[in-house]
Amino acid sequence: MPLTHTATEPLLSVRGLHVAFRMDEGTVHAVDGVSFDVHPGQVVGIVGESGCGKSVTTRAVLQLIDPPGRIAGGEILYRQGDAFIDLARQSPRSRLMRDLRGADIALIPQEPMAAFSPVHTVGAQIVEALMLHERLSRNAARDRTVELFRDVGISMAETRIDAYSWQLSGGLRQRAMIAMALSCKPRLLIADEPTTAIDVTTQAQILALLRDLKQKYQTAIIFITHDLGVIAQMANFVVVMYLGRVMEEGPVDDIFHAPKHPYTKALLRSIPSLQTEARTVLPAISGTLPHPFNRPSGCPFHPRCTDMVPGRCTTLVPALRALGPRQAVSCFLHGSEAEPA
Amino acid sequence: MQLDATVAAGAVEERIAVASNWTLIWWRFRRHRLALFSAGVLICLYIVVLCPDFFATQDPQQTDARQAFIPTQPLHLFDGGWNPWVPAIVGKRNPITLRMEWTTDPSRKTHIEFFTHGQPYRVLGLFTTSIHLIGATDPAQRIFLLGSDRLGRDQWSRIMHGTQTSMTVGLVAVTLSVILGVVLGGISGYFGGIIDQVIQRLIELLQSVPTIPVWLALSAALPRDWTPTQVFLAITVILSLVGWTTLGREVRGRFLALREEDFVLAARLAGCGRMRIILRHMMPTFLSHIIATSSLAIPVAIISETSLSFLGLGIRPPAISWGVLLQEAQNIQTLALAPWLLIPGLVVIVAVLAFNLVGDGLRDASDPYSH
Amino acid sequence: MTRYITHRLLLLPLLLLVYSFVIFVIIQAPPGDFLTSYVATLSASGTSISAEQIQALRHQYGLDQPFVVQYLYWLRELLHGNFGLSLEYRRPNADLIGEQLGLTVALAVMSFVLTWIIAVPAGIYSATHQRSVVDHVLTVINYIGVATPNFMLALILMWIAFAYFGISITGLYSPEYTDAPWSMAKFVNLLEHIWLPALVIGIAGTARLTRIMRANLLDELNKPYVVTARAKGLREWRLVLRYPARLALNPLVSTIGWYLPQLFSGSLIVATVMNLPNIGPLLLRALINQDMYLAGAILLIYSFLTIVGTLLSDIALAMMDPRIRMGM
Amino acid sequence: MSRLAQVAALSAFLFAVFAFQAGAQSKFHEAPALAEQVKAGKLPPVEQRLPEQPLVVPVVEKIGEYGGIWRRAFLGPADANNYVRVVYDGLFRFTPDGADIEPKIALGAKASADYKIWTIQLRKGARWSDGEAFTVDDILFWYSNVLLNKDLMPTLPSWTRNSDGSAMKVEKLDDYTVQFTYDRPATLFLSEIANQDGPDQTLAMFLPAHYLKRFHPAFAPKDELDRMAQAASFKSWTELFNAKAAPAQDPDRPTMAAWIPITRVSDQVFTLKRNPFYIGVDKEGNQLPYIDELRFTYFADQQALNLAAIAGDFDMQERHIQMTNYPVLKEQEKNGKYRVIIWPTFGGSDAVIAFNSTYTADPAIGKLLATKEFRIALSYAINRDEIKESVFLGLGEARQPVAAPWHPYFPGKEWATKYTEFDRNKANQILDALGLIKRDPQGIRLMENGKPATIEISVVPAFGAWPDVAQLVAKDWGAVGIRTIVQIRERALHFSMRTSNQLMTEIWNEDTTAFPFTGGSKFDPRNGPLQQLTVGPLYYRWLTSGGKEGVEPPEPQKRITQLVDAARSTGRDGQIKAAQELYRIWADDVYEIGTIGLTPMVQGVVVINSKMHNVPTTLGNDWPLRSPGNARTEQFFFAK
Repeated sequence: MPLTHTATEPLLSVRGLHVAFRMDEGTVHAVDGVSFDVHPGQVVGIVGESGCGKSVTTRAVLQLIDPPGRIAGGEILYRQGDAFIDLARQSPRSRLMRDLRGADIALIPQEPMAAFSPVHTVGAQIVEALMLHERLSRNAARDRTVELFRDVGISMAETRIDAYSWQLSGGLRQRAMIAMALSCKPRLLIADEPTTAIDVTTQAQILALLRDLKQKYQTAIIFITHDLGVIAQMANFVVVMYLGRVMEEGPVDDIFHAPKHPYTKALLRSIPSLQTEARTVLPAISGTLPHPFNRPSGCPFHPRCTDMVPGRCTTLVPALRALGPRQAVSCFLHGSEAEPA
Repeated sequence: MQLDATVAAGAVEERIAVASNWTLIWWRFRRHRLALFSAGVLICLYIVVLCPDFFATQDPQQTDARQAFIPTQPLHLFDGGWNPWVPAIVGKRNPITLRMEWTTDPSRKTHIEFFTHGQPYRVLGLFTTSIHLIGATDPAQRIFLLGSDRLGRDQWSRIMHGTQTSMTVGLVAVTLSVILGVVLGGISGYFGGIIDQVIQRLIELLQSVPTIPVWLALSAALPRDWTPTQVFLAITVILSLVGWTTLGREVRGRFLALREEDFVLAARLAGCGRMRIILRHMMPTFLSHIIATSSLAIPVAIISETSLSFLGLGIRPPAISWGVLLQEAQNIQTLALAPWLLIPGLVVIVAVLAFNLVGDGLRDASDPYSH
Repeated sequence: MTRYITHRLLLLPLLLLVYSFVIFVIIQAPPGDFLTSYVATLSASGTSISAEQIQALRHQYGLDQPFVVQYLYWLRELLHGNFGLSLEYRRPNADLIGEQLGLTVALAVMSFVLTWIIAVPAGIYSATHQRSVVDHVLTVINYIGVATPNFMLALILMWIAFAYFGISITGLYSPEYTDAPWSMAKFVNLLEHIWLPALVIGIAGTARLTRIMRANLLDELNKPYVVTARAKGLREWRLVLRYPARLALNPLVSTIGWYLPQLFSGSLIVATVMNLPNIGPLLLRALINQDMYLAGAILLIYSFLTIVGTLLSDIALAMMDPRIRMGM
Repeated sequence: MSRLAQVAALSAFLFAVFAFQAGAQSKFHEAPALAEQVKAGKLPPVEQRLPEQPLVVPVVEKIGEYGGIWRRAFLGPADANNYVRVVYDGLFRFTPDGADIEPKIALGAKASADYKIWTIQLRKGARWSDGEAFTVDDILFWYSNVLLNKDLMPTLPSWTRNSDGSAMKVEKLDDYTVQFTYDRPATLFLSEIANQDGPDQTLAMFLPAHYLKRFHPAFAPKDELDRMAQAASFKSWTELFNAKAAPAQDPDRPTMAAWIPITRVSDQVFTLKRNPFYIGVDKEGNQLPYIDELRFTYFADQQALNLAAIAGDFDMQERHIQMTNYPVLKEQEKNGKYRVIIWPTFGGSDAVIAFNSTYTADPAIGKLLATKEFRIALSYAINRDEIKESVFLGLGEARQPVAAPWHPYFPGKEWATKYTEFDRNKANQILDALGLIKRDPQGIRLMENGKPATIEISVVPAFGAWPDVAQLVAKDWGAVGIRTIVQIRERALHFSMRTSNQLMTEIWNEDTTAFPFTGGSKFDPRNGPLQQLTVGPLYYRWLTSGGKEGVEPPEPQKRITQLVDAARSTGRDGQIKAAQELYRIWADDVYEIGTIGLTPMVQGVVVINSKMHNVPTTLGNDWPLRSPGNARTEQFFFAK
């Protein structure tokens, strides 16, 4: 049941995505029926605690899931011209995927430190992408890279491109990473917690930069984070995930001002805001995230849910239900149907 | 179905939550079926080490000129029902080539028994028994399951005794070099500075001196009146003297890395003594690693022993080791007459293989970052 | 980095001095001297040399001098760039070593090349196709390769060649070429013979190297930069070769220096078993016969090459890895 | 040995007459390669290269054909005797059966009636391999400048000594006649001369004076010599001279042998080519040798050498061939295109257990070792049949280390087989009678000091299957209550322990049994622990220090020294009598326990290319005979 939230055709439409990891101990359903759309020029924020499957979802889009994981079901529809291609059906090593990666869909990974090869200069790694997708000569690619560096606000760009990643500060590294991601003017940018590993001041600068660049390059962004504050600043549309399932999704205002799902509410309660009085203890979500092998029956959130209805919530899995034109939630409290077992 | 999996998973999780590091290692190790199987092989070999006489069919030094170069005698278990036997053989010297030639005598069978009485022996120096795993029904009859060598000694029994020597050499040598390596490497890595420099140069010196001449010199310098057994022990010590350097380096590296880690710092701030920090805090973090490395070092020691004995520089007859047995096979001409004398080589390969597989399995299992 | 290298080079003479003493102690450690073992050798055919003659020879060779005097004599000669005279061969040690050097190096280079051109691709394939049939097969071969003492392998191959083909595969040439001058035919003959010993010597190394390459590459393949590179849209094999394989090679490169002394010493046991004209057997023989200046010369060169090899390894590693280069 | 000497002189005379006739009647022939050089003017014609009276060498089967390369193997420079044995470059040589001595480079020899003066006749017109004349001066050069030079010869070899220890006199009678004068009867002179061919890297008794003078301080300026020595890394001129005088080390050094080295013994391939001036011809006047070239290929390992032999890589090789390989060699005869024959050794025993009668490290053991009855008991305890079957392929016979039955020195069957029957009861009885009655729980007899009787056999793995013998013997001795430990030792270690009186017993062979009076005979306790096994290093010290040090040897040992002295100055019959008595003492007192003898263990398994001819099927095989040199290798040839 695809949800439509705007009149425009989506750039990417994820439909009922399942990603499973088959391990010796059993199969882990890291992503379990996730659906959302990304429209051109829009920022979709995916939030959730670590291990909720947000990164895996975006890796699935790029077909970058390492064995033993694999896409077990669902569709990843990506629009090219007027047609949609189902990326879920493409072979990870296919020509099509390789052409998309870096050129159409780019990735800003989580840890800029480890995301660059330590034995190649940062510039060389960007030049490589340019030469590959834009068919530029080495010199032209180098000139482009210097430009890109300036664009992302790296001073002394000419010398910095010959630096190794470990010679750069965290902020510069992330800027360089952004430069690389944007090098081929992608239509979709996947930013996987781009600010987690860097300090707060730099974080703000990076977010500002991303916003500017989004305007400049007209790029759609999937923004993954566990930080609702960042989502508030960046996203147009929010997807809240828990244990591989979408709990709630909707425009950023609806999510922040009219959260429906108990999990969303709990998440929101846990962020400090200006309204919160100083020195109050922030309410944490009770309980711990269960082990992936130990997925609770019924609604995955029920063991930690304050509003849990014994019986129904503990045995049946609620399906995602559209509440309005753009907001949807999967919770029995909000009228979700039970998913077929 | 979903429900079942959930229940099972729940049980798994409960166990993981309470599992100690060692239990975790064991669980991970258990998953390597080859490693597990190899561990079984090693256990069998070490059972042989404990009491080779039980497995031997006869005295490994018993010679008989008229039973030289007997080929392997295949073991048959059934003879119209359970009645194990080996074919009887007759041999005579070829008058032209002077070679002992053996043929099976189809009219006769040598019947054998399990848990039979044979030559008495002492078990671990504790008590005397004469029960052997396998032996001819008629104790006067010799059987040669793996053939005999040029002096008519039973290769099967010799391999059992060789196993005792070679496996012990490997184990003892590695234990000693682990102790040396951990102590010196630990000191080097923990204290750093001049001590570290001195130990590091010592390691470099030891590593750059080729082993063979050191070996020659040391084994020649051993007291002359030592018996083969004493020489054997000394050689074990020498092997470990040469072998500790690699481990020493590794331990040092680990110590250097760990020294900077938060918990060591915390322990020091909390006023723990150095020794206590080393023993209580640092050691456990890489004990499993050391065990894995050691199990990979044992085969190296075994191959060293084999090679040196093969060159005639290591353990010497009448002591029996795999290397000594292989010395018989050094002679291509003997091999042409008696290819079964290569069997000890197979045993070496199996043992080394098993150690390597177990070592790799342990290493993978003990690495907390493995997936 | 230049400073670092200079520093290490300056340390070299001092290290060599220490080594020369250690070596001299080692070769002098066994009881008796060259003449004792010489008499023993002659005894095989009923010697007629008398105790007085032996004493005279001992004096002539300077073997009756105290240990320290002998060492200082040796050291003095070494400082004059003279490796001395072989007691057994009665010829300058430098000549003897020089004669064997060519083939020793040829054989070692051959086995080195075989090792690397087999091991690195095999390791890469194994790692990138983890748990495939080929990976399992390669792993089994590797384990067996590591587990088989190479003299065993030599013996088995020699025995097979002999038992089934009736040929002896010892030596590096057919007999007719052994002392023939160099020619195309002799070179071809050498190539026909050299690959087998090269393989025998290299096989354990190949197995070990494949295993290390596979393990290293598996580690590297899980690093985030591989994902980044993949997300760039690089072709898989190009990506593997350019990024993780390059990094996985680094630890191996650091062992390259260890090959240098091996190039020189040859594989002692295999060379002896297979009768290869090699420095290995020359050393073994010198040690057993207590031809101490020859053994000393070989060991000293060996130590020298070990030190230089370690240095070269460090330099190679620095060239491969900018993190180390910059850190120096 | 007077008969020998007379025979030698007589045969020399006969040969000379015969050779003279041969030379006068027929033209000589030569190898095609040489004929070409003659045609090219590089060599004088064959008639001028041969002496007036060439050595006429009888052929074993037939007159040979020229050509071919004789492929052999050697184990490096220490194996220089391999070369010495093949070329046997002596003035005289032993005949193939080893019973006689015949002239080779020399024309003949004659002794005075009292054997104090020996005259050697050289061949007129004989030439060194570089074409220079070979005359008495070459012997005098050796005498004056080598033998009497203290730097080169610090001590005189015993055969050159007068009874007072001074050197015998050597005088030139004319260019081709030289006279040796002793102050004692030198009855063994010819036997010694037949071994003065430069063995064991010593110098031969005739040297190319024209070549070596430039390396000798009597003829060359000292500073020039020092410069040459230093350039070759030698410390002194003596080292230089020794190197230059050894044919195997210096290809430029002319020799008289049938083949001359063109590379060195320290090379990978030690190559010799025919000597165009060799003095020998066959009875049809063909100059020898038949074979063009001799090629010794270096093997680092004896096993590899044997494998190559099995594969048929050698044309005639007996040295380093292990007897245990006989079956494989025999089975591969067809494939390898060779034949295998056996030359049993002259030696009386191929594995003897020698006892150190003066062992002092443990007095209780030492006392046992010195007790004759103890040794007798241990001799009875050995199951020789088992040793014969498993170590010697069933070849040879159980015997004590005395001369072979076909040899004049044979002391009689009674002594040859004395104490050799396997009789454990008898052994036990004797041991009981010695007071070794009490036993420990393992059944080991306790000595008078209460310790278990433990004997060590030291054995060197290099030369035979001796470690196997040792293990078999150890088992047998254990069975009569004497614990026996086998110590397999490196050669050098074993020898230094032997010299320092640390060995209890050892296993060696008795390979020069037929030569108890010449060379470094192992029976003479005065030859010391270098040659003589562990019979009693302290006896040696007593005998050589004039009774000041060491232990006084018992009567039988003293008697042996008297017998040796007597034999050196008595005639053939006296020597035979002395030898027989010596062997009876030897067997009676069991200084050594013989096990198996008269096998081909020591270089007695011969691999011969099917195409090679004139190799005798039986041969006296022993080191003093220089076998295969005494087979007259120059007449070996390849059939086309």
